[in-house]
Amino acid sequence: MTSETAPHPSPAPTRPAVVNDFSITVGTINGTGSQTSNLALLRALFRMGIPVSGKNLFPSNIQGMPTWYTIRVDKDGFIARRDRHEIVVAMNPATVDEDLDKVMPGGVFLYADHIKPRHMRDDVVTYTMPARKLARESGAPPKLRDYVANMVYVGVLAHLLGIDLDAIHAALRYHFHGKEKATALNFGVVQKAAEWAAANLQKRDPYRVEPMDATRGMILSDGNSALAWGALFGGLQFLSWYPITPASSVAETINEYIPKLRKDPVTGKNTVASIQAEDELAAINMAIGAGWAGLRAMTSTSGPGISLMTEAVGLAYYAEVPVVLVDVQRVGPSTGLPTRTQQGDITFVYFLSHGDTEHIMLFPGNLNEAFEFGWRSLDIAERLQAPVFLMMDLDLGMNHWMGKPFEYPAQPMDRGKVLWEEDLKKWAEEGRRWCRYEDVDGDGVPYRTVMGNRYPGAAYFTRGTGHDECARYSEDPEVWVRVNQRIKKKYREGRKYLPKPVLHTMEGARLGIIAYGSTEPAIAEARHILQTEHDMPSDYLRVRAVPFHDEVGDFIAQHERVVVVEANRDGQLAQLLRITYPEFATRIESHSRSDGLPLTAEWVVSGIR
Amino acid sequence: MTSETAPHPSPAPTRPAVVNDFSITVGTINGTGSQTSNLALLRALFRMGIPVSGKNLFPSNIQGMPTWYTIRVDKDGFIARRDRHEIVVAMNPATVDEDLDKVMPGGVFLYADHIKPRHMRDDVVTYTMPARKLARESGAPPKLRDYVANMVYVGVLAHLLGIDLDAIHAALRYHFHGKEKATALNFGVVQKAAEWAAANLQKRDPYRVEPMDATRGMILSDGNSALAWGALFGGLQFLSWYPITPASSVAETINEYIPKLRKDPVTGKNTVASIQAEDELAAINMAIGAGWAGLRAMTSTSGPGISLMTEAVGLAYYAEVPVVLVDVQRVGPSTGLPTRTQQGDITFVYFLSHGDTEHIMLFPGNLNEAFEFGWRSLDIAERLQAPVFLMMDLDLGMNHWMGKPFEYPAQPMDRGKVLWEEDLKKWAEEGRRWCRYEDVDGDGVPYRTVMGNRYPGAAYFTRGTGHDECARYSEDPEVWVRVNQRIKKKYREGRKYLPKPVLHTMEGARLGIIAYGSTEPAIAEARHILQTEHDMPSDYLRVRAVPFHDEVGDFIAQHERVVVVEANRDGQLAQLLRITYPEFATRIESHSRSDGLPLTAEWVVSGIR
Amino acid sequence: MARTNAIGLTKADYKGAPTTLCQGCGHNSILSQIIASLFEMNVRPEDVVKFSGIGCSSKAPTYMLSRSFGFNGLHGRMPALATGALVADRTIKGIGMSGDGDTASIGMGHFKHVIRRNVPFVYIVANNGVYGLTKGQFSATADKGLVLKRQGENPYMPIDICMEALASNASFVARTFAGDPKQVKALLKAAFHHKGLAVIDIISPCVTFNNRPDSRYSYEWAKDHEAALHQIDFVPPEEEIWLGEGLEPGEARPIRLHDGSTIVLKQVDEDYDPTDRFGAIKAIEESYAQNVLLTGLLYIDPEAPNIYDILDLPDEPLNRLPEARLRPPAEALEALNAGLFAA
Amino acid sequence: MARTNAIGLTKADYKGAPTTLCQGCGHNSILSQIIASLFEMNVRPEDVVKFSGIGCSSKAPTYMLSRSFGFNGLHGRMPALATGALVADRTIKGIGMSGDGDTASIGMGHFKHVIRRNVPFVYIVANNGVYGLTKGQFSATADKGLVLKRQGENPYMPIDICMEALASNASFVARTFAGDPKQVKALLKAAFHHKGLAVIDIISPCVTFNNRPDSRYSYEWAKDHEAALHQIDFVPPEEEIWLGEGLEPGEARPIRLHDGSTIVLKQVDEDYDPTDRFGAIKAIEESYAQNVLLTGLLYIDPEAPNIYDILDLPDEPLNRLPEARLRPPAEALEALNAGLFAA
Ligand SMILES: Cc1ncc(C[n+]2csc(CCOP(=O)(O)OP(=O)(O)O)c2C)c(N)n1
Ligand SMILES: Cc1ncc(C[n+]2csc(CCOP(=O)(O)OP(=O)(O)O)c2C)c(N)n1
Ligand code: SF4
Ligand code: SF4
Ligand SMILES: [Mg+2]
Ligand SMILES: [Mg+2]
Repeated sequence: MTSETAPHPSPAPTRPAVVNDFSITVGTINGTGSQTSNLALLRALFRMGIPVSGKNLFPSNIQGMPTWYTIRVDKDGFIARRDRHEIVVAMNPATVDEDLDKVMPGGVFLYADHIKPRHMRDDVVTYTMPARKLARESGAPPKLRDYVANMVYVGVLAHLLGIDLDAIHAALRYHFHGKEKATALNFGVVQKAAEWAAANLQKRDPYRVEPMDATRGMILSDGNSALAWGALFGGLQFLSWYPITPASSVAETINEYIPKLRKDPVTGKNTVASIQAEDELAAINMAIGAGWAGLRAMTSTSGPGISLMTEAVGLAYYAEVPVVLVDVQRVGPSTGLPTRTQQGDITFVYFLSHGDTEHIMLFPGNLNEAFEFGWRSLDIAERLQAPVFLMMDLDLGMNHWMGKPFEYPAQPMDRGKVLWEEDLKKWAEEGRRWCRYEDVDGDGVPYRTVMGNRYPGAAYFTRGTGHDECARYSEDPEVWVRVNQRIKKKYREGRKYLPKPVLHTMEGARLGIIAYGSTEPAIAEARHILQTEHDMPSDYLRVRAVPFHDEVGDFIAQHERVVVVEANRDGQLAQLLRITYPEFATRIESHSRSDGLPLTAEWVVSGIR
Repeated sequence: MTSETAPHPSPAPTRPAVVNDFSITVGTINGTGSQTSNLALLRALFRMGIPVSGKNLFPSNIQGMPTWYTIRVDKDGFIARRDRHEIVVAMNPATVDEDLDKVMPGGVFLYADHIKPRHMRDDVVTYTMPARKLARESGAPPKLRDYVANMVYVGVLAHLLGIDLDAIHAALRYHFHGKEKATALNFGVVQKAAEWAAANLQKRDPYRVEPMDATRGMILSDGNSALAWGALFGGLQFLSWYPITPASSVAETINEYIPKLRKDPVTGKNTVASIQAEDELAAINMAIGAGWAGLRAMTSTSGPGISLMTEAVGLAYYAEVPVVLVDVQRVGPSTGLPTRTQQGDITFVYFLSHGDTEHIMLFPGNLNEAFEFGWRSLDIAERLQAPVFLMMDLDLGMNHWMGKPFEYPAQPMDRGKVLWEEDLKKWAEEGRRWCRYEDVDGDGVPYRTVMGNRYPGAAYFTRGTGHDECARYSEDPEVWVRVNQRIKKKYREGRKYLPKPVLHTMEGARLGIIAYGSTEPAIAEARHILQTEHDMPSDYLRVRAVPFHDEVGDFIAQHERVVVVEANRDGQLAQLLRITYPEFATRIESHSRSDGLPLTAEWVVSGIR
Repeated sequence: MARTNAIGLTKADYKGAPTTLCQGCGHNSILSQIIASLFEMNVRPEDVVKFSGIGCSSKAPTYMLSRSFGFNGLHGRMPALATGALVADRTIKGIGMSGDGDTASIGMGHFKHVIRRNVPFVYIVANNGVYGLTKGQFSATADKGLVLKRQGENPYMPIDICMEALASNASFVARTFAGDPKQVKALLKAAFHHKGLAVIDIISPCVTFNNRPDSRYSYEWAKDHEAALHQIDFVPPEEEIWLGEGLEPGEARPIRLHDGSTIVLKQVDEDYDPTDRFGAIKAIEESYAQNVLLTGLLYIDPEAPNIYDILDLPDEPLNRLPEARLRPPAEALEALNAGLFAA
Repeated sequence: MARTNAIGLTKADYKGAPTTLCQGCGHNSILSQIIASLFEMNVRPEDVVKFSGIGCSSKAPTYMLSRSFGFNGLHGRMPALATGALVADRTIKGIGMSGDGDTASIGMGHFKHVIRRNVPFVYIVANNGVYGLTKGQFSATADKGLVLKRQGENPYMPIDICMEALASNASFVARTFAGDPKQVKALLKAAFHHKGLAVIDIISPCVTFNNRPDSRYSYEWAKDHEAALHQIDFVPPEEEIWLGEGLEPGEARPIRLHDGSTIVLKQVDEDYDPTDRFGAIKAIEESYAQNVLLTGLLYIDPEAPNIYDILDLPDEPLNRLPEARLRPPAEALEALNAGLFAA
């Protein structure tokens, strides 16, 4: 790297252009509205047709603490988090030095001129910008100055990188729900900043963007919203929740959209009952009451909330009550890192509650699956009369992802084996006896009636204590064995209702990779690197549900080496795989890490090559 | 079987005598004091030097429901539960018919004459007894008649089987804490009943007892009491609890014995603080507060309570707070069978709480280990600064077992790495810096100070959120990884403080059996049967702690076939073994069953031979 | 032949499995009165749903109304369970049965919050000052100074269920005594017709663990110290209010409920206004000072909005709405997609 | 040079890590007053321990008293955590900091039961009517009808922390307002010296999510509507009580605490007796009717037995007892064994 002498030392501008292939990280102070600026950048790049992702690294705090936002721009569509930061923007005096250290050699460091870095680096290109001055000149009221100051870096980057100002304008208009005044104020600053940059900065770095056609027909959203909408289209009827990061926005989005999507076409009333509970114990017990009474019921929370729901989940398991539990995973154990991501609740949830249990988990891997599993989980819960865990995580739930427009549910609602008055009447006419927990069809799933069914004999008494096939109290040892073995069978047979794993193959692969959930982009990129740089083609099975389909065992059987990649400390899915497939236990290799950040492709590769 | 004609058809009395080798089952109504009669029988047999066990099969109810008590008498010392009932006593009109069905062919059926069986069997010896009449004649006040009526079968059996009346007298005196009046009243009935039997019954069955010398120096007690005493001798300082079957008697025994054992020799005040909490959430959080503040802290509960403690256990794990959780397991999931036994919380507890965790479990296998682990668990918790689960079960906890007199703790209390004022002073003089979570010794266990230490710098702030080695709040990814890997190391290295597995070998064994906890007697008997009847000598490793010692892996490595026997549906310990030893996953066979009853040797054999 | 009510049912139609509670347990008397009140009110068992937590009291629902749906849930969580279920069908009326352990210890938070939500069901606390099912530990309502076998002396002040309900703005608060079946029945009827949550604290002696005459929860003490605020009559919507022979209007206070039925309080203390929340608190305070067991309808707000008002649900049972009313049409999804930020 | 107190410490000795709460957050003012009160009372930070649950309010203890032990526990469980810890050392005084979400929702049961146990610590509810840390959802103390961004309108009646404390027989109940630092400080001092649990409900505005002037939890509303019951002075044990210049004895009410210190209430409403629990309830009721924020020491029972009395523990710290006083001697085990049923 050569370096100039003035005004800031920086590398020669003669390097070849780097187009649509870098990351921008912005360091700001939370509570200063930087999210607006960052989303404006993200959306504008996306609008330009370039694959992007945006990840917010925020503190467990409301105002005044450092926060970072990283946008990855990648022409090949690899949008996992990276540890490399080509372009770093510093808006926070408290972190300017560490922000500077973050820039990769040859990268760009852009900072506001009211900030004074303690040192300088001669291996990066440095620009300063008069953020406060331009904010002052914007005419924004003093209260909003910090906010609009963040628009300055948007404008400067627009100029430096070549981001389309119209796209930024569109992004802002979207952000402000079409409100002209706010849009104009902010866009004015962006424009001014871009003009200022054109007049005052000499481009000395190689990074720029160019329009592409790689995002056409796609949308940008976050996983929690997608899930919320999916649930509303799934006919959700009952939601109970207690606020917790990173799950709150599931419930808040549902609440926001009930008036828009779920006014009864007949009466104009709400067809979803949503209750903010006093705690998670209440939330799950309410949801169980609702599920039992025939409502499509859901509760949304994160790890600490699941922990509190433990006892009730055992009740739902054994009394066979349909209910969906959304677990937007954050870093545990304990309160841990409430604003960071992890796939850390897998073994915990699988064995949740005292006594013998094994639970159903669904792992959406992208925005569209978050939507789909949002409705499908309700079907599965009612079909199998069981608690179903929708295992989200903070990364998928709260960050912005690209996706296809959401697809209308492919099939009518599956309400499972519910008998109403007319059904019981028919059974009676056919001389069939109904008992709540009888395995009539041999699939382990009994028929149920729900509260309100007035047919003679429809009512039964539900309990978490021992009961026989006719729901009568029983302490009989044989009854206990029979009922619990039947439940076990229900879970085994019920796998067919769960989303199958997704297989991606490569020519000549002997290596198998198993992963799940939000690590999808890191795996995709890692496989590319393994193939192109290490000559290691791989097959990849993305697991989407536990208990495992037979395809998972087949996949392991077919590969000499199987690496299970996950974002937790202990290799939790690998543990479940070893239990399920003891015959392959030794070929299951675990590659796992939990540091609160989404996995990077580099790290995935490091454990495999 | 031949049969007589009158008065009751029954087998010929010419069969050879069966001495000290049968089971007696008594069917009564709960709330009628039959426990006194049953214990009198049990203790008298034990006093005669004959190996015995007594198991109470009681309903989840206070009064009026059927309850059974089974005493096994076995000259060879095999005292596991059996499905065979040689002698059945019926005192409950509601169950007389099923009680009669229970008697093995050739066995004895003894019933009170106010009870009318609907049918009779000609393959059993039947006797009736005038229980009510004798009770009436006893002079007992009407309120106590039902109670003393139960003494009648004690006297009749004493005559029929040859039970020493002095031994019964001693048993009653013990039961009534030496109270002469109660002893005399009850013993009077026993005597009268024995006399009546001598005068009126002709012995037609082969069963009898003879004094032996197999119990000399032994005591009879229940596991919960043993544990309670062990904890008190372990220097327990804090107990929080919430009533729940079958754990309540742990706390109630501790409370009863605080005045006897734990008055401060200096001040005469209590040195244990015992609090009945408002629920299990409070109980565990209190115990964590106490453990954190330097008290030897314990909370006792059963499965539903552990479920409610889930969140707090994660806090104790990650904030590294010593605390002992006693889990007297009953049948789950959910409320399940509250008065039946199970080893069903193994995988659940191991993975308890969201995020990456792995917990320490101790499995006492008999009375003396219940006592020993009662004190040792406090040492381990403080040594490893971690939650420790003392995995009891209803069978060991509430039933009567033979044992050796309790042994005084073999070593001084291990308070672990606690630094008081003088310690910190010394560190300071040596120029050593203390930080709460620093791995000074390379064993993963940091040093801690406790509340009240006034030395400058002794205080630190504890939290369940991310923290660094000096207990400072941290969201740094590397810090998270470092701290959690260090904790993992602590658990790995800490295994040396846990009770080692116990190995029993047999000449020429190729079969290995792994089991734990209260199944000990069934395994011992099963091994005997396997060897003598099936020519299958076996080695037996009784696991006493998780995480596993290396000896467990070695044992598996050394045996071609390893059967893991346990009292749950899913083979939970086998699952943990497969995770820990993937290289042997296929040779680990699981033989498990959960029906609420203690395992029988026959059933154990059935899955192995 | 057994007597039938106006809808042709006999009392047997309201029965459940045979009780397994102790003979003489107060909970059994409560069960009888629930059965009697529903029978007399001509309520179809099919229109009732039962909930409970864990305890002897919570086992009780098994022993009544076998033609009704029921859910015996978890210890302390009955209020939450009932809330979720009752939302499913507004045409069903709920009876929740809990104990003092279930409500005043582990369930305290839910008790407070179901009160805030005013979920329309009859919340019975079968209050015996003790944990029956776990064999006799102190509950949070036990008298200070009470001595129980194996437990020693209770050092804590008791929780008063009615006081707690009033503090949190309950819309119906009553106290009664299992040994006063007439009053229990009348209050149950009133509670059953109340628009919101009706809390009834029923002193229900545990004959096995807490029935010594010095205990406030014993039959003897309660009988000797009961002080009824009034005599209560319940008049269904279709009947005319009849204030009783020779009764001056001022001597009886009618309270009209949301569904047109009426509670008539007779022999009332002139000063006592059961719609005055603060007056109710005062009366409880004074009852302790006077060492009496104050019973009757302590407080009622017949019009407080209930959870159905708040959630704005259709009048029909939510659990019977067909897919067409639950799943928005394809156009709604198109609109949603169109509203997202697209490339 | 910074001013030192009688034990030679400066205010800085009472500080913690720099606050990360929002500028203007009421919780910051509370922190300042805790620091000031301990400084002025000459309490060594080493003799204090801090507890909290989860929330912005519960994060606050990090920002004071870095020389004190502290434990930031789980959401809603602070009372239980503090109970367990405080038993370990009677010579340490506890300060528990909680929020309205932490106490009135998830922690309601523990709040009630720590009151019953009368565990001696200062229980501060930093009450802002909202969930701050999770970004602005309604808490159980939020005004009915309050409209918040993204949350809509709150349909539920609020929980009143002081009313709840009184209903459950708390021995010290006060309400104050973070915008009235003098009163906050005086109440903190009194609470610190109280023998049992001292509940202080401090209205502590959340400037980010619930500070609109129409909210009872805003600075503006609270300032405009504060009605102080009295002026409070705290007099430590060693000082003489001085009733103030020209003050008639009847105009001031001294309340003697268990340790010899005294609370002096001045400018008192003649009729208001802070040792009359029922009067306190009445005053709260009336404050709502009058639409004022009633502040001051609402109720105190200076002599109610605390948990140390109840548990009968040694006066020395339990956590410093040596093995010889914890492990019974070998003879005790022999006696135990001898008492068992032996063969
Ligand atoms: C989570 C949990 N903890 C403890 C128990 C044990 N338990 C069963 S009933 C009961 C107390 C019931 O007391 P109360 O509600 O007063 O009912 P009562 O039996 O007196 O009618 C307890 C603690 C349980 N079932 N679940
Ligand atoms: C078990 C659990 N549930 C939910 C949360 C999320 N949570 C964190 S703070 C908080 C609310 C705090 O509100 P409050 O106590 O009023 O404190 P404030 O922030 O308003 O001061 C919640 C629900 C959590 N940490 N743990
Ligand atoms: S133990 Fe008490 S509460 Fe339980 S059934 Fe018997 S009398 Fe009733
Ligand atoms: S969000 Fe509200 S409660 Fe939290 S720190 Fe900011 S102002 Fe305070
Ligand atoms: Mg009770
Ligand atoms: Mg708050």
